[in-house]
Amino acid sequence: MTIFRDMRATFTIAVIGILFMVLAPTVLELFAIINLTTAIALAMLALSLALVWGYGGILCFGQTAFFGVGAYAYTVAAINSGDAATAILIAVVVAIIFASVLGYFMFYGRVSDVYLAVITLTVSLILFSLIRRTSGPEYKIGDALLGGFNGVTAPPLNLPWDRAYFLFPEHVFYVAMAFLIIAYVFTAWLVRTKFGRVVISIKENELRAELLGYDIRLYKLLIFMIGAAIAGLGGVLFCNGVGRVTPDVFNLYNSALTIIWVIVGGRGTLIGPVLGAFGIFYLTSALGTQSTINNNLILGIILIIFVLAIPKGLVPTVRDWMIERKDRRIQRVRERRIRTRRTRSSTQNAEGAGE
Amino acid sequence: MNKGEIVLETRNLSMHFGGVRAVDSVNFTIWENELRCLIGPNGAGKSTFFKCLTGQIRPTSGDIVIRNLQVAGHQSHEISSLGVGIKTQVPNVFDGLSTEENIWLSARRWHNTAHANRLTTQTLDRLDLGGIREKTVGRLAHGERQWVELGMVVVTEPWLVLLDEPTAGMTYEETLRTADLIKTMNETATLIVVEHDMQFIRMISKTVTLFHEGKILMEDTLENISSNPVAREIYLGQRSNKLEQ
Amino acid sequence: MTFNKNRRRFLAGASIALAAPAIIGRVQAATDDIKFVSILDQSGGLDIYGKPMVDTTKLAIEEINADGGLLGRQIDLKVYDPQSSIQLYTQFATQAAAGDKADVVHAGITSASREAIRPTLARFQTLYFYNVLYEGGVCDFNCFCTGSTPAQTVEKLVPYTMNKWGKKVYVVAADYNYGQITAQWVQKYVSDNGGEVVETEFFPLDVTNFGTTIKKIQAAKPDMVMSALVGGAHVSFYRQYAAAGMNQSVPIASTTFGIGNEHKLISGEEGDGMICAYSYFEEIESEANASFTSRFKDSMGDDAPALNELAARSYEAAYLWAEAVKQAGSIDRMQVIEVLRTGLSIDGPSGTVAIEPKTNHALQNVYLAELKDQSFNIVESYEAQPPTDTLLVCDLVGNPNQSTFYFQNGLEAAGIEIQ
Amino acid sequence: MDLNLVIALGIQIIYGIANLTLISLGLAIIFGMMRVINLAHGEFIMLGGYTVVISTNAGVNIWISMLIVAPVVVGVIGVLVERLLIRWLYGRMIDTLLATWGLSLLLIGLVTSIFGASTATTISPPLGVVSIGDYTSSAYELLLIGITVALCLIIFLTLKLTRLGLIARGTMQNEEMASALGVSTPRIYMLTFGFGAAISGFAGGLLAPVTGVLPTIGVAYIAKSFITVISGGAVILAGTVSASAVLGGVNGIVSFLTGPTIGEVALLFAAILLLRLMPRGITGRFFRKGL
Repeated sequence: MTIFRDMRATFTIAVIGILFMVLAPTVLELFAIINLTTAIALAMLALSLALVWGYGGILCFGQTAFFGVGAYAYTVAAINSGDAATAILIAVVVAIIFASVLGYFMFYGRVSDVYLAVITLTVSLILFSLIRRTSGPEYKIGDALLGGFNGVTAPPLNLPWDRAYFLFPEHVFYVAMAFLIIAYVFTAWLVRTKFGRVVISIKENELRAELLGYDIRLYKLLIFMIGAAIAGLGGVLFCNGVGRVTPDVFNLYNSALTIIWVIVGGRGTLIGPVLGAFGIFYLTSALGTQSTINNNLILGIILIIFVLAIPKGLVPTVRDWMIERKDRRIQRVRERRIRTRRTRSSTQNAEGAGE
Repeated sequence: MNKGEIVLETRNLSMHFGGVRAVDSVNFTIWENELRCLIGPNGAGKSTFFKCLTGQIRPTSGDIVIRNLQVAGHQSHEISSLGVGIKTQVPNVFDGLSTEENIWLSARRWHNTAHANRLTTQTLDRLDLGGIREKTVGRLAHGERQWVELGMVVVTEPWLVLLDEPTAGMTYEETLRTADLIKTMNETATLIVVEHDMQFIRMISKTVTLFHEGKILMEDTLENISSNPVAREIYLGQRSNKLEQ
Repeated sequence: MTFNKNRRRFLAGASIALAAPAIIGRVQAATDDIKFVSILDQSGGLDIYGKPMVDTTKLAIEEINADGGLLGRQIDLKVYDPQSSIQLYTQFATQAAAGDKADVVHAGITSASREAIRPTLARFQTLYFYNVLYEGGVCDFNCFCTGSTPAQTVEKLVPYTMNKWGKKVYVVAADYNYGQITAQWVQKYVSDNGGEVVETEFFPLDVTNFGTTIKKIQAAKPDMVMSALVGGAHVSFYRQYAAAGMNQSVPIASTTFGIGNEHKLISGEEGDGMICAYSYFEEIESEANASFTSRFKDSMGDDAPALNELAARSYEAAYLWAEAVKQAGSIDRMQVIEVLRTGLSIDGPSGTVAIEPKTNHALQNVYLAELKDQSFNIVESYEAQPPTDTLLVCDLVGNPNQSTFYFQNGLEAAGIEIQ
Repeated sequence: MDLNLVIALGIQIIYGIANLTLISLGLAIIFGMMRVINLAHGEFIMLGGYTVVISTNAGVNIWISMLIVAPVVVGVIGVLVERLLIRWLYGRMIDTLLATWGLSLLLIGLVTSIFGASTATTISPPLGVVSIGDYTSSAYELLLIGITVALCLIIFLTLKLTRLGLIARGTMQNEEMASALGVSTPRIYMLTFGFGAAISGFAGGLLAPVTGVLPTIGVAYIAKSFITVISGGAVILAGTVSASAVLGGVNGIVSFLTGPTIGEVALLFAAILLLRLMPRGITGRFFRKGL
């Protein structure tokens, strides 16, 4: 199978991820580990959009809807069942179902492009408006009160075989990092399967894919649902990192931010948006520690410089640069070889002449 | 002449855009192993007709029957899935992918990976695309992109092929090769070709259907049509000399 | 609570991790300074509230430091800007508590932000001050809520204005927990005083067109409008209300107008006649306040924003804490809390502010003021008002081991009858 | 319900529609002609408001501030933005999302740094009150309806009669055509972006007397105008006006019947349904040949 050769870069990155997962808690302070969990959750959201948009060509402006739905579903399920494992499963399933309904509605209605962006954004904003209203006692699912704008406290992860044992922040970090690595390897594998290639072909040319006999609506729906599952899982990790879920996750700022991560990291790559999310997470956190200059101002300037200087996004730019360097090296080696050959042959000639 | 089985038939097929009747009650029939060219001046409705056949647009009324199956209003992929190969007017290829990947994606629709790989290699050889195998299709010349798309049709081994202006933008050399390819395909498949280029039609055609104002004006050999005064009238102006070529 | 056992285990884990900073290799900043962390929005939509609060906090800390600091040590003020994002609140609270090892955290504007960080600060046993007026109901041993609550402001404002204007009240409020619960308090106090709420309307925070509502108010013909609108977009309401000539016929009372210095945003003729209730107005005439406002203007220069309850209370809360540290003679959290809960009081620009030990809220003066030419004229003042709303549900003296927000889901859920 | 209330409400709903049109047109021009989704649109509106406040406080007549100074200043800012930022991104329209988002943050930050988090906007609607029976409306609101109609007319004539308009029409009919013809010269793009920004600034200036003028006020506009423009589809004027009519109408009626939050949600739902029924916006199906 060529899959292992194809995925060499993926596995390299996964190994780096595992090393980070093991080493980080011994190097970093506790608060950094706790906050990293939040960053990992956001990276998961970025990964899901990298798949859906970067590979599936679906400009989903409301990917946070699935992230938030996942977070809420986890919280509600965990409060009711007391078992985090079940709750995670429920969260992912709910996100998938939600995406299937919304996706069916859009793709089978042939909505695409910026029109689809607006529908998804609008769905997210509707959730934002509606959940904000749920502060009253009547908004109760089982034992869980939704809590309106203030949100709900998310029960921490516990062990499936010992529900009374709640995980420490370091352990939550391990779980989050493991999920991220698995999701990354899974998506990298997925885009190399036949399914993945068809999805990419749909992004390249919908009509052609359709004329080949592929039901593009179905493929889009499926990739959308897979993306939602990953985003939902990200939501689960997010409410574990923050300890709470609030309707904020659905607002315009966060919807736009998700798109920004993907652009910054580079569309058409999976690791790019993940790094984009981490990068912007650390940037906003670092900026928050100062208040001399307005933070919007600094962030705005950085993003503008970024888009002008690194237009293709982080990872594609680095990749191109590396390829170019490699090419140049090969070129140099070749030239040197030719040169040596030439000198050698001329010496040989000379020697021959001498003989 | 024994025409064999009917492969595709339309009955009273109409397509209206607002008040415009782009296709107006067209009754069209094609028999097995036939190669039929659709011609007509710009706006005659042949491209709209083609889009109805391929499911790109849903006709206003009427029937399209492919092998006894009513397909009017079906999605493109459903029609394609019957084993119909389709090539559109503008080259519709996956610009970001390589030639090989383009053809593989087409083959893989019908066959498992191993078989698809084999078919891809065969088709690349058959169409002489080996030289641009790894190249990104978006960077190829127009004619080459047309050939890649033809390759995507050929590799599926269709029994009915619908081609919309397959030689647009091709050099004379390429047009000749395309004519050969189409003839070869015709050995195992029925073909409908929408074309402007009279020279090309002359190379391949047996029967020609002339469209005019959304209707079929006549259906005959090219010689008979070219000598028909009404047909000449329709092609008046720039088109008239084309007919005479 | 089933959580208790696990929380203890969790805390144990957390403290083990805390006790082992040596592994990290990073030497904690060895300065002897006392760490005071402030987490308040300096950018984004909530900065209209956060900026003055940080300004006065800085002033208080500078003054205390200039006065020789506390226990002979200087105070190191660290300000985080959560950029109007709940997620950043949690992050910075974690960083302040577990990273900076803050001795006290003053933080939070919205209840959502407070609820997001309160558990974190409790978990890491970091003393917490919340200095914003809010809907009441927090009952947390570790958390001191110094802002005014509806029982202190709405309870005074409603009978005063109903007496003055009439008994039919139309309520407009921001559509989130604060607005919803405040509307319930208004409802309660209106009916307690024999009036009638003819209609209550809630607005999303980004609504800028209030035309339909103004027509509905005209149709309902109330005697007064009670507003709990919040944020920059909602300023539009007051302007459109005045533009339709309504400010001449149906006056507005509010417990939120002015807290983002809205009275400076709109013109005199648009705002004149509104009556608001807070525990502090810049216009209070007292020596303490005059000195405070002039010191503030000196430190800020020409850019000095108007002072409001949020700003003044942030300043006073810093002094409350400092006083507690002085009296405790230590920065140990439990000792400081014990001193605070003895009913510790200070005299600040708003008058005397004291901690009420059953609720960890503040006993404070409340003022009613009428707006005239972008300034408030104090019309009524009430001394040492207790937080009777929170007192209905909270008794930290009887049961100190609490960390609950009772009004999270409204008043009826907390067992308070509205009508 | 008495007749007067019906009339007063009717005017209010028309005002709501006009309001939505007003805040969306600038975005529609930039999107319709350049396929740039300008996430800094809300900040252009905000800048229009600030321009009016500052120039009025500096002694300029309020009408001149609103009708001339605001669109000119913001238009110039738009041209600058196009020259310094957007023009580097042609052919990479998705990247303009990032660039304009950055721009949006930058403008918020810049205005906050210069003028503070809240600004005194002591300008008032310069007109009185109109009475309909027991109901009163601001005469300024009626004027705004009139100005919006006039603005639509100006845009209509610009599209109909000028070279810029010709190209705009070409672009609206067929995205690729204009670029294939090579008419989309940099100058045209610059003018379009400037024109769109000027319209946004104009809207912001007109709304300044009836809304809060704050650095962060743009957030209140961007989502609604974005949704309106896209629901309208590719045709600038017909699209924006028809989408505003549908969405604003739904919002107004539902707001009156149930309250503002559900009114907002109804607006959003209406947009979703509309796009599902007409996947390329209203003008994807109707008024396709309109302006």
